[in-house]
Amino acid sequence: MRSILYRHAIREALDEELARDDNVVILGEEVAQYNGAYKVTEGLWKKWGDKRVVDTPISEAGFIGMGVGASMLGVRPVMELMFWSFHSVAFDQLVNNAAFVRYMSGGLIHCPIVVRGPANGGTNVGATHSHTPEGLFASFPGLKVCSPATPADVKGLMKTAIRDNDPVYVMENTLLYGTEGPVPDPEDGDHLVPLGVADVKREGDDITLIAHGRSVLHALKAAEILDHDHDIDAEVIDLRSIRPLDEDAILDSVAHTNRAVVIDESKPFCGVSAMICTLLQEKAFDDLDAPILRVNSLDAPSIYSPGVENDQLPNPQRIVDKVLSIA
Amino acid sequence: MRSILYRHAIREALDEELARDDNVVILGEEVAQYNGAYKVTEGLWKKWGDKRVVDTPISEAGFIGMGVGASMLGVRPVMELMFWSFHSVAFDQLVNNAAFVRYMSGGLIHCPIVVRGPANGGTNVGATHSHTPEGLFASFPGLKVCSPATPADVKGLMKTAIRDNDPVYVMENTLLYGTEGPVPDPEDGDHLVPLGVADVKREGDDITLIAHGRSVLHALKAAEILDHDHDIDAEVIDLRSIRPLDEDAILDSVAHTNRAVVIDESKPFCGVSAMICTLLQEKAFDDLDAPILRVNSLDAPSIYSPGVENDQLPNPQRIVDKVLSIA
Amino acid sequence: MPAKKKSAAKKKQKSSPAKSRNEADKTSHPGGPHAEAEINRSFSDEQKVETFRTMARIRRFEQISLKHYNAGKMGGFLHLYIGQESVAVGTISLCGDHDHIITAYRDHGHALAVGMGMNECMAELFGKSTGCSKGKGGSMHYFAPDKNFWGGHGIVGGQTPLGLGLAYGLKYKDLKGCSLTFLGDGAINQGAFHESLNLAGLFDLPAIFIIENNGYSMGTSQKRSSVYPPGGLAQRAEAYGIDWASCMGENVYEVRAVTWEAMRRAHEESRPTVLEINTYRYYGHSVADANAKKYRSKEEVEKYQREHDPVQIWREILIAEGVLSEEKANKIDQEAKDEANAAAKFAEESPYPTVDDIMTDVYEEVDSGSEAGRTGTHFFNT
Amino acid sequence: MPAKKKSAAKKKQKSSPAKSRNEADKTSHPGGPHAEAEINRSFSDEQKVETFRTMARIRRFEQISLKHYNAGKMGGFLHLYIGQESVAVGTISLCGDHDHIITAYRDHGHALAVGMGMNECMAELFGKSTGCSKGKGGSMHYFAPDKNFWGGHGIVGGQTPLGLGLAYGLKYKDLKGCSLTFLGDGAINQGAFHESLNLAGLFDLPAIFIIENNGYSMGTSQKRSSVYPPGGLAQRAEAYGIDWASCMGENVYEVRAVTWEAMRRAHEESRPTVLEINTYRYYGHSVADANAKKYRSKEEVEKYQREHDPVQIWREILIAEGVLSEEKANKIDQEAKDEANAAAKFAEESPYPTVDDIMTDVYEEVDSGSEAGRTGTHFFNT
Ligand SMILES: Cc1ncc(C[n+]2csc(CCOP(=O)(O)OP(=O)(O)O)c2C)c(N)n1
Ligand SMILES: Cc1ncc(C[n+]2csc(CCOP(=O)(O)OP(=O)(O)O)c2C)c(N)n1
Ligand SMILES: [Mg+2]
Ligand SMILES: [Mg+2]
Repeated sequence: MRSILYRHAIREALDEELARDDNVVILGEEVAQYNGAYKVTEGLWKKWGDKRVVDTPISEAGFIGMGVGASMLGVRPVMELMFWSFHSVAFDQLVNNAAFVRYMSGGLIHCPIVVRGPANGGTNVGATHSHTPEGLFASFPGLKVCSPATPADVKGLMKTAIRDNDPVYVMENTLLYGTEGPVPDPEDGDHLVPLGVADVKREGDDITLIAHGRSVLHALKAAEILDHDHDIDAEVIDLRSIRPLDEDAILDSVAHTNRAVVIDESKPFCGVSAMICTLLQEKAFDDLDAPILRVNSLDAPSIYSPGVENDQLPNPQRIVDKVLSIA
Repeated sequence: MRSILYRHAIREALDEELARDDNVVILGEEVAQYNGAYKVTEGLWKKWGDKRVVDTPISEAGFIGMGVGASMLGVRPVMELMFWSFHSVAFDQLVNNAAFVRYMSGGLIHCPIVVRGPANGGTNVGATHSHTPEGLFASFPGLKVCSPATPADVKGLMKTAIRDNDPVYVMENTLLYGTEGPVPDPEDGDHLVPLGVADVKREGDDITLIAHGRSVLHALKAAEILDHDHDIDAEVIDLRSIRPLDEDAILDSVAHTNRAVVIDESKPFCGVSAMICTLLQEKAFDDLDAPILRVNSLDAPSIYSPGVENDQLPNPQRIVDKVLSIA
Repeated sequence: MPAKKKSAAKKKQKSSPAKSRNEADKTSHPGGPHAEAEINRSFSDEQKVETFRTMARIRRFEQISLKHYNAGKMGGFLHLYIGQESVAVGTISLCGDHDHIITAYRDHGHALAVGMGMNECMAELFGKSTGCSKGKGGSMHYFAPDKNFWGGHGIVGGQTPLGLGLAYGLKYKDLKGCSLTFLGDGAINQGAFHESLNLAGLFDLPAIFIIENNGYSMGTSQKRSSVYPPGGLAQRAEAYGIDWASCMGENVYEVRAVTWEAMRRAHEESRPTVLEINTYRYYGHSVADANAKKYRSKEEVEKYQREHDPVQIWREILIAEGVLSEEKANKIDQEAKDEANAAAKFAEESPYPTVDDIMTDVYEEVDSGSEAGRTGTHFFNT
Repeated sequence: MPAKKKSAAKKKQKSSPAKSRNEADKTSHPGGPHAEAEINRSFSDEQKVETFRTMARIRRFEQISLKHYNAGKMGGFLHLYIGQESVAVGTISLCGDHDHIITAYRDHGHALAVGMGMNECMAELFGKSTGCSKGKGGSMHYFAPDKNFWGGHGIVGGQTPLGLGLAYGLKYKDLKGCSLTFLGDGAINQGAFHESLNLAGLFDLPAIFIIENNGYSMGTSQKRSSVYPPGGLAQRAEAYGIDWASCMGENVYEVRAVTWEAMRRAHEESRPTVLEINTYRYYGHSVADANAKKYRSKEEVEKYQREHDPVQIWREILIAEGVLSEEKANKIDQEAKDEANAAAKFAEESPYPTVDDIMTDVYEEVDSGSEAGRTGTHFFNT
């Protein structure tokens, strides 16, 4: 299979969906003429023109709300947040209007909007620019959230998100944009990854590592070290979607391994990792031979310093240490 | 001890702090001339005048940010959000500026702001007006959050919050404003309740019910039913503060009862309840004789209908049922 | 709905200064000078009477709601539209197939003006499953997308980007229409509104923002919440190179004439407008507004009711024009009252949603049982 | 800092149209007409030279930062202030004890202008514990509250309510001062800014909002991001009854004269002002701006540098005035360069924060070991 970059996998997804459905429109800051702050939309404006790929001013509340309104009329906006961190200035539109309009209208209205962009730390941009809000948004019923780790997954999930009739928030990662991986050729048919299906990225018998986004790569690396240095055979589950969540995949794995560590770049108070622990202790209580442990970012605002930011984030060594403490 | 209303306990706290410190100023929509949408600030404008009690336009981002800025200069603003639900339009100021300015300045600046207002469902005001964001804010390091259930606690915590040098978000409850309870007489000295100290509202041996805010009242009611009808002796822990969190109180109780149910009006995905379960399974793994179960609001946007909204929320019967399933 | 006619374009149209009823009486047409506007000359007698009927129906609907609210039949808030009827009815009377409406929580008037039924509206207030939103939205959240009505929104100013998006959608789909986005005089100080104005001006969107200036946001008079240019709240539009106008809202002709200029601009030039329509609410901010009688004087309210009541003014105009008779007007009013009472009965007798109903209408994909709706866990009830 | 003198009040002062260097040369004073403004007549020779020194230091600081950024010594973003030096330096040269400054992420110029040292600033870029924010904030988050400098803020527009709050705090504490809140031409379309303007006007706050219009927000030219009145971006202030002015930013005298009017209004009348100061950035939006050469032509950049370079203009003015000599200017520049290089060395040799340091400076009460900081669990590391 051909191998392409994560960023190009997204672009390919957008390009294919622009071609498939006239209602799809890309909007965001610098997505058109500038080709995207992270070059995700490179070439799309040139190819699709002013109508389909649209630059916006720095008015996230205004343009995301505009997208929600347009989506109610059947337009299918795919909105880029240059960073998901900028959700904070558009929060009302994201959590009240997009999430609730269907419910409050008794199902009369649907809101097929996609909001996408990077959500991660690790690039030394400090606390305001390093939010990882996947758990935050997943806590609002009405929203769907996914956080793909590989080029194939991001392409397949992006296309699914665009076709979904509910609001879907896709959390990418600037540190993944440049990573490469196999992605099916478009000529072999539409590559779609369903929301709500986790992926076993590595099979193993001794412990389950549960992760999403870039943490999946750390988990895989940790699994290698555990195998090589400690003879521990870890299974790595990539959640891919946060909501809907593939509970079965998690429970099945832990039923087999009886131990789990959750890796989640978010801060430890609440967040996805807390949700997974809660689920497991409730639904797999008797399967568990040890407490589920977590590897999160250290519980402080994200530090700038390139000298230590990596120590604040999950990394393979922290995962290995955590596993060894319960395995 | 004299008994006063929850709303009056808050007013008394504000009044006393206005008297104690010239830097304390109350700001918010309708807090002055109108006496507060929920009459919490009744009489304060008349008593303290235009400088100390200030009406603002409907510009939550603007005036909360203004409060943050003023607090950096040493003013101690106590800002009312008419509903905490309106956090969504001020989110950036609440989670970036208030929470992070101290960190990003390497500790040079502090931000002694209090934001207060009601955060609850149960009053048939629908999805946009029924947010319970205590877990959401507690997930941001830099913030402190409390959610008092009784008149004495709300008075004591409010006064502590105002004196605290970090941002403190106090979540009240419109359904508690009219509840009455004993509150120490001001003549007997300052009544302060520290942040980070939970309160055992009922002692018991068989199971621990962990709650905050109005859910504490449901838990107490459920404990009575359990005692009376099922001979189960439940301990009720009122968290009071969400962050800082009194982990010891929770762990001590569960070490004794070996079982717990968490009651939290927030939605079940993430939220405070998931955090408590996560803590317990990690730190009290061997103490637990059964999974920790949760009673949350049903996982949909908050419904309007007065006919069924109460069924969406935690209530004593739902707690009893949950307890019986594991006790 | 009237056939659309083009009227002469005026770039920055400021309506003539407020006229009280007495002044209006002095002009030649009993409906005042705006009655002669082209859009009003093509306003058929039948349509005029229907307009009166809608206003009477709103008034009666609100009165009957109030009665039942006070009897404890509803929860939450009830924001009455009484006093403002001519604004929703006058503006919406101009709407064609591709004109769309969105407003805030004070939405009953707009709902009835777009043609929603009293039964579904009243049942929504009672929180019944027969309500327009199945009892899920309540008073603040009426919707009727089939009638181009997109809510009913509770967060002040939060609907303004949505209204902008409706205009965006129309333009995107190459439809000749516009969006009418209603907001209050207090709502203009929300950031989202400002962002929407810049976007509307920048993208040349057919978006009309109608500030219903009823003088107060809750207990705060307009002067205590906003600073604004000499021309009033709508003049803020100049900051975004957007056309604007302001007018008195008590006379349907005036509301229509001024709004039509904006609609024409939207339809023909795909350009936005900000309108300020001055009006007044007779009751408190919501029925729960305990201070309704404190922040403004009884005299102020009564003077307005006496001199500016929109239902009465329209009634008198139509009678003076010979389009309506006293008897016919009374009959329409009686019918409106009967209809509202019947709606209350309907609402009362309708069932509440069930507990299971709480969990539907969250995800379209789940409700429709699509493949996407069946994959993974969408809900986390424990 | 200059002694404050009252200058004549002009209500709505619009600066004379942009003058290029050549035009300015034609006026009698070598510094152009604004050199004759009262506030500039009381500007001592020594202060003028110091102003030049600060501008030269900013330029050199930025150049040396760029070099080390490109050498991989820093992380994240680096938004250079080169080209805009006269704006921060000119405005801040007017500040007294109770005047406070806050800006966005392009903050190095303001930081040096308020008197922060190159060492702490450079070390912050390197992420070292000797940085002004101990390496926690980085390039976008410089702070020096002891110098009335409140950041350095990364979220576009997010600092504007904080600046408003500084003005609120000054007024609350009865101090005769003002806040200078800097923002970009792209930032004016954030809702929080609009809310801040209404509040500033309504509450009569001594808040000055300075739009540094450098023509672009990232790759978007000003015309593609904003619609605005004929008078320019600052004229949006009229929507809030706020005074405004706009001017060219290349000449320190002009910047000072126009800003001083606003400061006087703030100090004497406790009224806000919006200023638009036209300027230009020579480099990309940040150093990571790969397209810096695509959205504007090389000619555009070079023409500006040739005709409007603020450091060069000020240098020539001071030489023409006889306040500075070529030699002295060169020496100052060389010193600035040496200082910046020394700062880079200092930064390079300084230690990074430790992993433990990550957890400090979150809660004041925890850091200070107060009772409140010891009660309950503040952090949840697992
Ligand atoms: C963001 C937000 N802040 C505050 C409120 C509470 N609130 C509801 S209506 C209202 C007053 C709005 O006044 P105005 O815009 O003039 O509309 P009117 O009620 O007069 O129709 C307020 C403060 C809210 N719903 N949303
Ligand atoms: C709310 C928000 N949206 C987007 C960004 C990303 N961003 C950072 S700077 C910038 C451009 C700002 O331009 P301008 O305000 O003109 O300031 P300048 O960079 O020219 O100084 C953008 C889009 C951000 N930091 N915050
Ligand atoms: Mg109003
Ligand atoms: Mg700019």
